[in-house]
Amino acid sequence: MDKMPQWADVVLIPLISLLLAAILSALVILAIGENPWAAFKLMVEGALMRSAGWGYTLYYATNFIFTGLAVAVAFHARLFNIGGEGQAMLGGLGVALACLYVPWPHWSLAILGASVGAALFGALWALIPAYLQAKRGSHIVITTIMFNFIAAALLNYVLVNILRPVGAMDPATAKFPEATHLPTFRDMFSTADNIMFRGAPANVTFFLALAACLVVWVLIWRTRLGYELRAFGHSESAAQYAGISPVKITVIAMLISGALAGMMSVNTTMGESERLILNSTEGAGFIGIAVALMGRSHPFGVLLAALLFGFLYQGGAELALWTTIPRELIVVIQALVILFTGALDNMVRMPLEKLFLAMRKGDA
Amino acid sequence: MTAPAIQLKGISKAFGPVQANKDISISVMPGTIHGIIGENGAGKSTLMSILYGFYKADRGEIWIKGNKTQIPDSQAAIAAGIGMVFQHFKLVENFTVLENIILGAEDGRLLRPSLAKARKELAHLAKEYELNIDPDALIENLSVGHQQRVEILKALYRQADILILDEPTGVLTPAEADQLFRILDRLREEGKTIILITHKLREIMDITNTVSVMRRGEMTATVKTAETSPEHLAELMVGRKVLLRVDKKPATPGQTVLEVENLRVTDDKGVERLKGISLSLKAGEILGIAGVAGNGQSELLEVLGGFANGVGTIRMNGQELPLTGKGSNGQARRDAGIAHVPEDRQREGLIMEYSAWENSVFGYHHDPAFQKGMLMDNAGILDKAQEQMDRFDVRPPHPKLAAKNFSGGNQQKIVVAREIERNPDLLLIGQPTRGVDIGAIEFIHQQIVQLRDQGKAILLVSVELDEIMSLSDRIAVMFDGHIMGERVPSQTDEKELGLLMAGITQEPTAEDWQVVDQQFALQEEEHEGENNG
Amino acid sequence: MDYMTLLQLLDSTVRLATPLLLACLAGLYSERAGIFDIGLEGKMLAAAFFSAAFAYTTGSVWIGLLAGIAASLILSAVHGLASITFRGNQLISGVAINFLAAGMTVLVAQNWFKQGGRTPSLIGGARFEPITLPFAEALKDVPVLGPLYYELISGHSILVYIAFALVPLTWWVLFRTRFGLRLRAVGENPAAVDTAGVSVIGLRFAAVAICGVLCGIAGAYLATALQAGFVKDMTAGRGFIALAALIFAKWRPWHALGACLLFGLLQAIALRYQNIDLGGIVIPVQVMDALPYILTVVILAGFVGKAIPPRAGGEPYVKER
Amino acid sequence: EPALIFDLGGKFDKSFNEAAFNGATRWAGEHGKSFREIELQSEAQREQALRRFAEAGANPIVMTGFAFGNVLSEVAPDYPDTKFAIIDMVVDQPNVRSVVFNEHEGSYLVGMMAAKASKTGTVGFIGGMDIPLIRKFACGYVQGVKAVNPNATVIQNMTGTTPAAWNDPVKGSELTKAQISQGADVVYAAAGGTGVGVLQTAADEGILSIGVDSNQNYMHPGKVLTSMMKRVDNAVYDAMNDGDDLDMGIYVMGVANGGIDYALDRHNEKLVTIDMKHDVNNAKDAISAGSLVVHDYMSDNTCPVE
Ligand SMILES: Nc1ncnc2c1ncn2[C@@H]1O[C@H](COP(=O)(O)OP(=O)(O)OP(=O)(O)O)[C@@H](O)[C@H]1O
Ligand SMILES: Nc1ncnc2c1ncn2[C@@H]1O[C@H](COP(=O)(O)OP(=O)(O)OP(=O)(O)O)[C@@H](O)[C@H]1O
Ligand SMILES: [Mg+2]
Ligand SMILES: [Mg+2]
Repeated sequence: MDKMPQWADVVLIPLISLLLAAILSALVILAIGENPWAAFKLMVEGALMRSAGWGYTLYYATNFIFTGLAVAVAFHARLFNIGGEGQAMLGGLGVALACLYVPWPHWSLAILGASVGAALFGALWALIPAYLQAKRGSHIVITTIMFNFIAAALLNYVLVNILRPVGAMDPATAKFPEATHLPTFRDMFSTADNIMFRGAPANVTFFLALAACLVVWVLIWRTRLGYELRAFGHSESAAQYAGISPVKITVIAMLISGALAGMMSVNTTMGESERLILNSTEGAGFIGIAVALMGRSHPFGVLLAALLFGFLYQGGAELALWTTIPRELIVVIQALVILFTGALDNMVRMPLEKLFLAMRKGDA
Repeated sequence: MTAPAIQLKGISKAFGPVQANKDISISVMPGTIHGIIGENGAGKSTLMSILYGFYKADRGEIWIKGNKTQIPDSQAAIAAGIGMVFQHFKLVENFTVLENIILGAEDGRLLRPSLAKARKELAHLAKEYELNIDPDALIENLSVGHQQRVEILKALYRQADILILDEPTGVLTPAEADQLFRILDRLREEGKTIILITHKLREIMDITNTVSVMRRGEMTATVKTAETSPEHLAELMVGRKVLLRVDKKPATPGQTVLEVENLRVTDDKGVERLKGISLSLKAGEILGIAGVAGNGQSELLEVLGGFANGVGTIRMNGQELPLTGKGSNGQARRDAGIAHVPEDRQREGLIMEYSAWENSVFGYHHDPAFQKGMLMDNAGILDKAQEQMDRFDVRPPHPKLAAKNFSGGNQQKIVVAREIERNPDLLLIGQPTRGVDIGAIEFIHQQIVQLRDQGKAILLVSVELDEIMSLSDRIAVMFDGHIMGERVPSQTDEKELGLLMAGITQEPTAEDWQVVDQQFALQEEEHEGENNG
Repeated sequence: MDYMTLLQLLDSTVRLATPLLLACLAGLYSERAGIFDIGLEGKMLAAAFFSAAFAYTTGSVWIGLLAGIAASLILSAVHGLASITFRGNQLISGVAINFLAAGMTVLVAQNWFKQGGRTPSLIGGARFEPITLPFAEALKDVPVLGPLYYELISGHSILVYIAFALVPLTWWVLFRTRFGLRLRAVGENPAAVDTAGVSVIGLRFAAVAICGVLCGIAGAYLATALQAGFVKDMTAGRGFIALAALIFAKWRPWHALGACLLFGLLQAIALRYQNIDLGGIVIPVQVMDALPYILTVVILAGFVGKAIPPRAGGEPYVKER
Repeated sequence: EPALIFDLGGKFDKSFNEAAFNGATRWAGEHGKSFREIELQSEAQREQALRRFAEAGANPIVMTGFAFGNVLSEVAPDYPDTKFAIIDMVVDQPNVRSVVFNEHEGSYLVGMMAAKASKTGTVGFIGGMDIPLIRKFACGYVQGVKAVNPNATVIQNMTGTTPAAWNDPVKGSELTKAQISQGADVVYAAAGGTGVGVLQTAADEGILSIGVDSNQNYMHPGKVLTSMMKRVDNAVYDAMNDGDDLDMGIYVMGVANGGIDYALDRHNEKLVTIDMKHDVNNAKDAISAGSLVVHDYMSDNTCPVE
């Protein structure tokens, strides 16, 4: 028996929480002397009312879907993977190597190859922390934090000293060959007389991300592996009773997690910059933690949370473009959204539950 | 006339939509032991937790010693002289006994003086009530029986004169239970008031002065113990006649199913827990393993179930099973035809967050029967689970409900159903009825006997000597990692088993008998009582 | 390596370890009480800004310190509200606090000082100055011990000494006082504390508040002792390293000191020996930069066993669902 | 209305971006006009900002940082009527003005001054991250030092490998202290916000420091030897001033045309001796005249001196 109807739990509560976050954000905007309503309109118009705006929103969302899923998968096995950032960096290296050194005939093959490269490198970077956790009990939170730093150093070395074309100022690889360039939304959805998604970086990788959501959903809730993964996450002692090997599950969960984080770089590196740059992850690995937690580690929730963050990123860019509101305001708004929808949700739920219970009693 | 020690008036409590207590009133006189019985989930624990200030009642009044008393939290309950031993102990596992005792009842800001004082007081209490315990032992290293002593000491240390015990004997050995009852007797004589929740009617008949019966959140009856009988109470509780004794035909053992030779197990602390066990088990018989908890029974189940490593030989239907390495896990054992109802259903047998249907294949999720291509056949599993729950009378029969939302008895039924449904050659079953109400006990016992009658081998581990005696075809007694001997139930008695359980095999000396006499004094009296009555 | 170099290296270790140690002990109180806190970083950052801002405006570093502590306490209160009162997810709350601090500090700094999310440089009494311990000058020339005392032990700001003193103090509080007993108990089994008649919520809020105070000192140390002002994001991930140190230390005070000193030492070494020349092959600077992190993993895997967190950690205390 | 796009470091980095901001503000103030601006938050916004400003009719659009190079070469052809100016990078498009700086020349000059001011013969360099641009700074600096004192030691350190490396004054401080303990008595910081810590610690410990990009002498009067000035402000000012008449092509800003210089003002006049000023100005003249060529690390990815 539930305390309140399901729709209230999944729709009403998040909406009220968002509203609260919005109200507080508005107060902050007021405090710095700007008009919150205008700011809000600007964000919505810039992010959701134009195809190009959507093109950016979905581009960012694609990143967050991958890193969010990565954190979510590990979470199901009760592993806290804070290493998404490093795994995504390595994933970028995989993409770069695949794109630069394999003569792909067509982008459709290239994206497969690059995805494999990204997943492989990302998974590899998660393997050592996973193995150490499983075999030596080394806490995965520490090791993945450390591996983020190590990844940054590695990437820095590789880009500056090995992959950078001679004479180039940028610590970045050469541009990837034409054949690996991914179709953007503009390429896909524009008609002769109606150009859509002009200039926006959203590209086919978005569909890859949607597919990843589906695959993760199937994996977690429809396969034996997912069943074992969740069982292990809920109770290690019971998992052992059932004959589930902790070592195997830990390693597999982290490999999948690392692979997903790595695949984010297909979007940034192959889809957007078309070369590997030093700063390609931009903290998306950390946003992934918030996205996964807010999405309650469910692929569909991750998708929604990623879209929300994509909106905040793009809406924030619009604010920065047309107003003098500092970019940090967006960080504050993000914080408030995370806080209210993710951590303070019970503040809304508790009174609502009472309300629904009272209503039910009234009916009865 | 003296005022009642406790008087509850019109207590109601709802957990969300669940009405756990409905308008409950009772009163308990000082210097008496009052029993409360009822099915799993009837609301017994809730009612007592309200009295102890753990939950807050929605409505109702509490009167202590004739005064209306507000009990908003446990602090107030303690101040009113109430102590409670919860069903699930409230101890800090990695604290010492002493630390647990003083927690919340320290004398000052610094620990040292409090600890010193408690140590003295503890020594005193120990002497007075035979509650011996090492004050510096860590809780996690103590047996459940000793942990319970700590809980009782906690209450006594706080000078409680009203003591609530929620299913105290569910986890105790008979000897421990008897000792507990001696202590309770003592306390009653001192004028203290005791409320005792239990599923064991014998205990009610033995020790209480009055008894209340709860059903579905309501108090359905309160009677004087002297004026009732177990059968009557059972009927009040469940609402139908309950068979209190196991009804079974003699066994017809077939081929040998399980052979264990010289089995040894060392735990992760390096202590040898099984010291060379040999036994064999035939199809169609129940081998009961008796013993005081902690003498290797758990390890025996674990190593046979494949989740502890060992050395020695295990043969299943003539096939030798690996005891270490890759081939030694729960999965492999299930493939070899061994099903296993673990001792601890919540930690091992179930994923508490999983729904009942997901739990209905736990451990067997690899079985091709539950697969559909690369995916799990969730719809099929759900259907089967529903059918299984109906057949095993799991209440409520909702397969989509999470395991944690079922009562202990029904959780146990889910596990038993899952393991029996597999039609195994061998069923390992540990503490099958721990904390389960009599209705469910009856049902689970029937299932076990039925499985035997279908020609399956069953290895039963239980600390309930009653259960062992009434279910087993043969009884092996374990002590300190050894099997002390085997007996046939019809040719032994609790006294002899008690000797073996204490590790005494040779012709008993007078001293040995004294030990056993002490252990079973209470039970003896009770048997006589039954004979007379 | 000569003796002076060693002393300088250790001196650097002490400076680098101090903010870690303060944050680590802060986390220790909170997590021992069962409230996980990945918001150490954010609290430190907020404290760094507000301590610098108030020290600058008032000219008194002590007022700055108080302001830093107050700012950190406010974030603690948010964390407490979310994770204790409303039983929210402690990780999410921590993440939110990190974001909030990162954004708010710059926003407010820009609003107040218009220097691009920075405070003006602190001078004079607005900064914590190094303290020269008694006789340091006089004993400077005593062989071996003199330099040790003068270089390493003397000459730090008061906050360093406070931080180190907090280690035994924390140990004493946790293991020798009633408050410590209850605090540890509430992180292991809150129901035991509750049924013993002690308020779980009160204890947890107290722990979270102590965590706030210590993070406040850590942030103030960064901005007003090590530096002379606030720069955006100046905590640079130290909160996370402190968290790693806490796990490394298995939630024990003396071990926390060891872990933080180790991290400090590894960093000091990496900073000092960046360009090691191995007979013609110069080790890339990136290797040295990553070295502390690599060594941490090696030490963790090789010598430190499994870290078991407080058993009730991360879980809100729920009696009725 | 012109527009200015700052690189990821943000406009108040106390050096490069801030110089650009100052140039734009100066222009706006002098002409009573306004300009649009944006601080980027992510890589993908580079293109977005360019296009949005171009579409909104901003002209010219000025951007700071080599990282815009790639994007601009793609965007510029789409807006042939818009004029762009990029700083620190060459983009070969008909509607782009590329302004590049000879930072190595300026670093050379301050390197000379460092060597002259140093009593120990050991000077330091602290870079933000090991990337080509910073190596370019370092290489010019070392050449300058060695030109004055061939036996001098230059200790080179990089702060880190994550973006935090540009905003970690605490680490900047520690590096400075480490360099001091190795004998350095002048340090040159090219490390963004990290440099704040370097300059602070140098001042606290009583050694000299050298600022970068903007004139940072004022931050610790009498303690900052000089600053290597990269007149990004002038470049931005000029670009905005030229407006529609913006000339395209490559502008190399060096010592010769005043685009690169060392800072001399009331805050450091006591530190710069007559002799120092004389030699440095001679070098400036020689560089301007072409008789002294400072090796550019970027030309062949190597540095002739260590
Ligand atoms: N903490 C709780 N939150 C929500 N519901 C609860 C809680 N505790 C008990 N309940 C509900 O109240 C009812 C009564 O539970 P209670 O624990 O009092 O039963 P009980 O009689 O003690 O059972 P048992 O014999 O198994 O111990 C249960 O059916 C359960 O649904
Ligand atoms: N916190 C809770 N929320 C919801 N239901 C609860 C809660 N605690 C207990 N229950 C329910 O209350 C009933 C009895 O709970 P209780 O804890 O007494 O378990 P139990 O049946 O006695 O199990 P066991 O025999 O293993 O102790 C069960 O239905 C259980 O699921
Ligand atoms: Mg109960
Ligand atoms: Mg029970």
